[in-house]
Amino acid sequence: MTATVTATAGRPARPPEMNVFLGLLGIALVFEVLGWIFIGQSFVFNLQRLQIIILQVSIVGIIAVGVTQVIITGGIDLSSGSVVGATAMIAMSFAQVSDNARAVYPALTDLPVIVPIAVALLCGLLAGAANGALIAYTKIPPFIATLGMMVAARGISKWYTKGQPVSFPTDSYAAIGAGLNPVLLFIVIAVLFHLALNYTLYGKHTYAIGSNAEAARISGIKVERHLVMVYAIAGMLAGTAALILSSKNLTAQAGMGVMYELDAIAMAVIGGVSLAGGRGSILGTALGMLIFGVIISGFTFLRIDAYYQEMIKGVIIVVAVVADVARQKRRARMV
Amino acid sequence: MTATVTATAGRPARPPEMNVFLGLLGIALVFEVLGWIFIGQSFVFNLQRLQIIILQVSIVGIIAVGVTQVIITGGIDLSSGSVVGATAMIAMSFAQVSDNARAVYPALTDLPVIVPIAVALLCGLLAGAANGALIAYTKIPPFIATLGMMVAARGISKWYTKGQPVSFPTDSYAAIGAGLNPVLLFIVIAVLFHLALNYTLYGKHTYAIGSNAEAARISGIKVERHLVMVYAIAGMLAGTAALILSSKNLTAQAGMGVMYELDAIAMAVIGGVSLAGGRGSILGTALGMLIFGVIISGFTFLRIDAYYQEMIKGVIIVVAVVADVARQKRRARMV
Amino acid sequence: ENIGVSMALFDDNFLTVLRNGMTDYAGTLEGVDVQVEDAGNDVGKQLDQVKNFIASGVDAIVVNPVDTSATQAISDAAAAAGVPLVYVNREPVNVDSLPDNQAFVASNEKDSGTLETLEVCRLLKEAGKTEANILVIMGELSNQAAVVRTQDIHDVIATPDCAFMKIVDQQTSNWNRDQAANLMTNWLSSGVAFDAVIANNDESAIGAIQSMKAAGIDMASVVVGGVDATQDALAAMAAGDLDVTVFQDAAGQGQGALDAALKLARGEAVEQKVYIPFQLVTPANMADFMAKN
Amino acid sequence: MSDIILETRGLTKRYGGVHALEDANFTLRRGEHIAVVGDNGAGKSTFVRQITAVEQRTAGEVFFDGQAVNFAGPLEARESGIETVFQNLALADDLDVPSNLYLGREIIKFNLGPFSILDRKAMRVATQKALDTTAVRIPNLSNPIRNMSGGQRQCVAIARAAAFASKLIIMDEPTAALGVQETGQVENIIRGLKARGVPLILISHNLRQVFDLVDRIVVFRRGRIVASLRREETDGNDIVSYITGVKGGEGARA
Amino acid sequence: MSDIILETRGLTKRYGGVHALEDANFTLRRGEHIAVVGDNGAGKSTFVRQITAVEQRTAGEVFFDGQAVNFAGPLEARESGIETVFQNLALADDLDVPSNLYLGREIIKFNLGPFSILDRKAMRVATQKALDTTAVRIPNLSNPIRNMSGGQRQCVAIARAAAFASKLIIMDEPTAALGVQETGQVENIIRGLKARGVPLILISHNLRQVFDLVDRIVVFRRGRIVASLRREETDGNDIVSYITGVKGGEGARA
Ligand SMILES: Nc1ncnc2c1ncn2[C@@H]1O[C@H](COP(=O)(O)OP(=O)(O)OP(=O)(O)O)[C@@H](O)[C@H]1O
Ligand SMILES: Nc1ncnc2c1ncn2[C@@H]1O[C@H](COP(=O)(O)OP(=O)(O)OP(=O)(O)O)[C@@H](O)[C@H]1O
Ligand SMILES: [Mg+2]
Ligand SMILES: [Mg+2]
Repeated sequence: MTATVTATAGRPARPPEMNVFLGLLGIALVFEVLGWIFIGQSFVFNLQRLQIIILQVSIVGIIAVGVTQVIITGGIDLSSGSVVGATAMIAMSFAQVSDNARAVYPALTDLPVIVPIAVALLCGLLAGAANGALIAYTKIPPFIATLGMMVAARGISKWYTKGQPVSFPTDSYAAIGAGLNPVLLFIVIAVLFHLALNYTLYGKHTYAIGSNAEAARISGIKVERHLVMVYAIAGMLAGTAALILSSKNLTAQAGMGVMYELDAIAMAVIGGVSLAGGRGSILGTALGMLIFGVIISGFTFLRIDAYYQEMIKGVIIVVAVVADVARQKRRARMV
Repeated sequence: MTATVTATAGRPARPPEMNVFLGLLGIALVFEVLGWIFIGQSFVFNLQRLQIIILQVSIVGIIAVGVTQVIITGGIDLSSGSVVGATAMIAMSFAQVSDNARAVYPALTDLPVIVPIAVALLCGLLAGAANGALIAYTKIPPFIATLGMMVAARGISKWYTKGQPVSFPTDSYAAIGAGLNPVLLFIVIAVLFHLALNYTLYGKHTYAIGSNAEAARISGIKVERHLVMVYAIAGMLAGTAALILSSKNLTAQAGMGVMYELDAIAMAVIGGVSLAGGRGSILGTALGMLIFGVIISGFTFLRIDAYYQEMIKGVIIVVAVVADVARQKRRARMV
Repeated sequence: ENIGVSMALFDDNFLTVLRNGMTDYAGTLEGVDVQVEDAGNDVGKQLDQVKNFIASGVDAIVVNPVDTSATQAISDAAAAAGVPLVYVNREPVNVDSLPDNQAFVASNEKDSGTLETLEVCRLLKEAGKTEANILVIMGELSNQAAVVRTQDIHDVIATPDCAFMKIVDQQTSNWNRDQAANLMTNWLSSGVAFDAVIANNDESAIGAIQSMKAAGIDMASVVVGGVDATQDALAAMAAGDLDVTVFQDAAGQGQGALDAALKLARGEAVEQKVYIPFQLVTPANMADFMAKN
Repeated sequence: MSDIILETRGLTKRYGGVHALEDANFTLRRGEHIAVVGDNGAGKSTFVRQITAVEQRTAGEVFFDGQAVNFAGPLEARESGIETVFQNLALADDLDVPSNLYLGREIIKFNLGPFSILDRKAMRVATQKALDTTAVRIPNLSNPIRNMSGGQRQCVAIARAAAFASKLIIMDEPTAALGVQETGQVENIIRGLKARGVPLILISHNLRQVFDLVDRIVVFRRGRIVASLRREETDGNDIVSYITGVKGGEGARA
Repeated sequence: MSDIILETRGLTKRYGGVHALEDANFTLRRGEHIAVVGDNGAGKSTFVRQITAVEQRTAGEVFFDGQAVNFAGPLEARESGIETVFQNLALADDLDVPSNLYLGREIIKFNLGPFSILDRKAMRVATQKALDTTAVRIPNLSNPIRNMSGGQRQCVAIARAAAFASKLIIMDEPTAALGVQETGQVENIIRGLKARGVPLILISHNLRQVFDLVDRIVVFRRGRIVASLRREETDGNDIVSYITGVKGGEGARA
């Protein structure tokens, strides 16, 4: 008599990213159909539109890549938008041309482009490392640490030039964010971090900490050091975003990046990253980002009254996550 | 032979609110000392200042009472500021005087004050209930549900009068938030909710859900219904805040309440409410609120340059929470 | 004297110039101490700031109102404490019932959008258009200046003279250059045909210009208007990209307001209503404004 | 009134491709105490989760007290009389012992709907009594559960189920974390339930305990019920051979 | 080299007013296997948490491998050779079995500092081997630990400790959640450790198991060590009387 083996290894479940991808297709389809009905043209089959769909979200997308890792560790980063603002101001002030009567540092104009790049990365890194150190060593909730940084960094950006915008960058600085460069940079960053999260020690430890920080610590992961690294990298990515944003717009202003943090978080969560930590992927976040891009372009495409757009956007954020949660629950329950 | 009983019942530990209170005293003391040094006058012993200290935070304080319960259930409410904005616009439009050329509803002017009050409470209640229902029944993270509501409600407030401010309320409406009324209303609300959280079923279930929602459900608590109630009450308190705010300022504006949600959350967390859920008190939140009030007034008192205020405020938020966390840890470890 | 100043918001380019005009001027005066607060575009916060000033015993208060319809409560608070008050830049709703020790130094926001749109209308006519499609880029929808300036556009188009202009779409950029640039690219990708872009502020106009240039559109064929006459805007005008902007003497307003506040504090008489007009800026007269904002 | 209090027919639960429970046919008579044994991952807890509606079953029927039931959740199961001690103790960590014991059925001093006033003193006194039956030593009832040892937590959960026992009690490895003395006490509680005629399903890895306490032993193996034996007609070695798969065929009716 | 691998002198831990551990004097020789028994809340887990520096002790000294040690945290304890299976299994719920087994000591294909490339295949193969020693049946190694039964989780934790055993292993109730077969396997693992000469501290409520496996039995009662007896010089009843307080005085040197 032998016992029957009924419990077989499960076939790999459909990855959650698939759901997000289907959601993206669905939303695009809706705009496509409405487009033919109301505007009489295609939404999707328009090269220029496809470009702007990605272009307009790729800067926040870069932030979202950093935020994704932070959320996977079980944390959150509310400071990224403000860090973008402060970093843009500071970096841009080292990228001004000499024939600008009001340069922030008249003695430091026409510097090689590497200077503002280094400044931006460093500023972002420092802000992120400060977040990480606070969270890791004082054990205060990430929500609070990064809220404090959010307020403080916005203060810095307003104080830096007493609110004056910083404009007139050198040509080489202006080239960073020109054309489709933001998209290319996003893709490079996303691929790098996809690899890092899936195939390296860095990724494994990031997921482990988000899943059970105590277990990770007992198992010998240097949780504190790792958290500082994760937040520092997220800050550096915010710095990168500031670089591209100010270059693309040829100006840096104290109000830059307001609300970017919430958009970035929403992108990640729509892409299936769990706010409880331990679960999520860069691929999901990228898809969440594209959903944002499609929505923004779709609104303008359909000439929806600006007054309705925010309401609809709020609803779409919620519906996207509701749909994802529902699908995952159904899958877990039945199959 | 009898075994020794060394494990005795612990004497009740110092409540965490005590720490917050000491923090409050400390901060006030710093301003007092600096005041005598730099300004040559007392910070604390100035009736007018004491009034404004409480007055300027009591409206956000009312929101914070609602947010405190939400956080105790393990949730968060990012929508309260936007709900304040939308509710203020809508309520105020039912409180306008008839000799106003630009009344939103020219046919509905000079209404009894109960109408706008009911409208405000209802609007807040509905927004909160929508949050709660989404969170309870679709199981999406509170962060996302209320983020969606935040965006949507801000959209509503901009759309409602296409951005036009709504002004010229009736005298009875204007009386609601006049003088020290906001403070009185805050005190009444805070006391009521202190009692509700500590001595009623409502409070017990709120803490239980935040502590272990699964256990609460299995134990027979109607978790979903309770969550809807908690968020609805939080929404209603935001509606109350909108009422007082618009009455106090004699106007309602689409941009009202921006960032109030973060201030309210910060007040609660500074007051010892745990973002993980299950722990915290209204008393703590009220103390956290006073810390905010003291800081804002102290900055103006010391004539600190506005450019530095935000930076310092960010730092203080963080330091307050760090200090609280550190003290609690030390207490747990040694005593 | 101690003067408390509550600004509507700090991260606004125009108001920054105004604020700096005020503080720079204070620096040249003996014994005048100016404390500037940021109301963060929050009417409630602004009222509280005024009360904080009163509690701290300032000699006079300058308010740049977040919302001109919220000034009644502010006037009441200052009047109750007997502290002189001066409104700056935005005309308060209670302008006709101000107490004796209150005054205002402001511009009429209605003028800005009207000047801008009229000039765009003129340029389009000059180019021989009999039908013109307009794209409107609004500022933040909850902001009063955005609401008024947008209304101005509609009002001008409603006049028979400019009725040949037709708004094909109006969207918001939240005052923001980046969002305006994205918005314009989205419009371009939809193939919207247009002859002019009217923006609520210069930043938005510049964003639209950048996108149009990236798409290879000849800027001579499009009329673009903004408001503020910022340095960036004047540079864009010099490059032939921006056709119209509107100047407001921000620094002058700041100075004027501070002067009025000081006089009130000393019990001297002041003119209660000082209107500072908006001025149209075109390539023809832009040189006059280069050093101003 | 039927003699059968609980019956399952073809109860099945799959998680993705994992067949955690397959076609379980199980019967429990009034007053009967049954033990469920089986290897780790055999599906015992899964079985309990389906009966108590913590999860929704994939297929099959459940009859309770003579009626086909389809509980929407554990609350309904409990309201119709099934008390359960779950394997992952369902306790609210931040609350103290009385609050946990009375969670969801608080004693009320003054009825105001959801805002009813709690009778904290009454709950405290009753809690002390309920705990005395388990002989667990908890120095301070007002300490949050978070700070209790594994055994102390377990005793709170068991005391809760026993105190509110009605039509059926299910215990999933109730003594796994308990010391010698507490285990003895829990076994006494179970004997008390037997005397009161309350039916019981006991999941346990401790065969000594199983043979001491129950009338019938049901063996799970790889998601299936492979044996259902009266205590008298079997012995430890026999049960072990079913558990390990040495004995046992296609499945048995429990 | 001293014969003693671990010694504690006057080890004490208080939580607020709760004296969880008082003046514990304990000695473990190289190669020796010791059982720690005692009622729930007697302080056994607390004792372990102090040795492994999961918490910081209130007072007392710990000597490990001949030196006074003052580990800053569990990581240091582990790095100096103490492997522990904690009572509340320290597993990362969202990760799969190999990731958990190798948590903190991943096998690396290519060293790039923190961005070193993982050798996932090697870890998978080694994991399967390590698990085979515990005889637990885990259908799919790539399933996250979250979906495993209590016993399966326990086996992963034990397999981890056994696989990396070095100077000392501590197991806090390792078989509490385990089935008959798996318990047997874990006991075999422990015998294997004995044969390899790896010293062990085993916390267990199962006296049968304790007498089967260890050389010496230390009894905790109410935070104190009340007895330390060689297996040959005692029996089950004797131990029970110490546990329950019938025997045992002011404390003993373990
Ligand atoms: N949520 C889930 N998703 C996927 N598989 C699951 C889930 N829950 C349980 N399983 C699997 O179902 C099988 C049965 O698990 P169950 O918890 O019922 O075992 P058990 O008999 O209670 O074991 P133990 O004695 O160890 O508690 C196991 O193989 C387990 O891995
Ligand atoms: N963090 C804490 N705060 C307060 N008291 C605690 C804390 N941790 C443990 N205790 C108390 O210390 C005592 C000893 O607990 P411990 O967990 O060491 O018991 P144990 O012997 O391991 O019991 P078990 O066999 O049930 O696991 C208990 O009375 C417990 O309530
Ligand atoms: Mg089980
Ligand atoms: Mg223990």
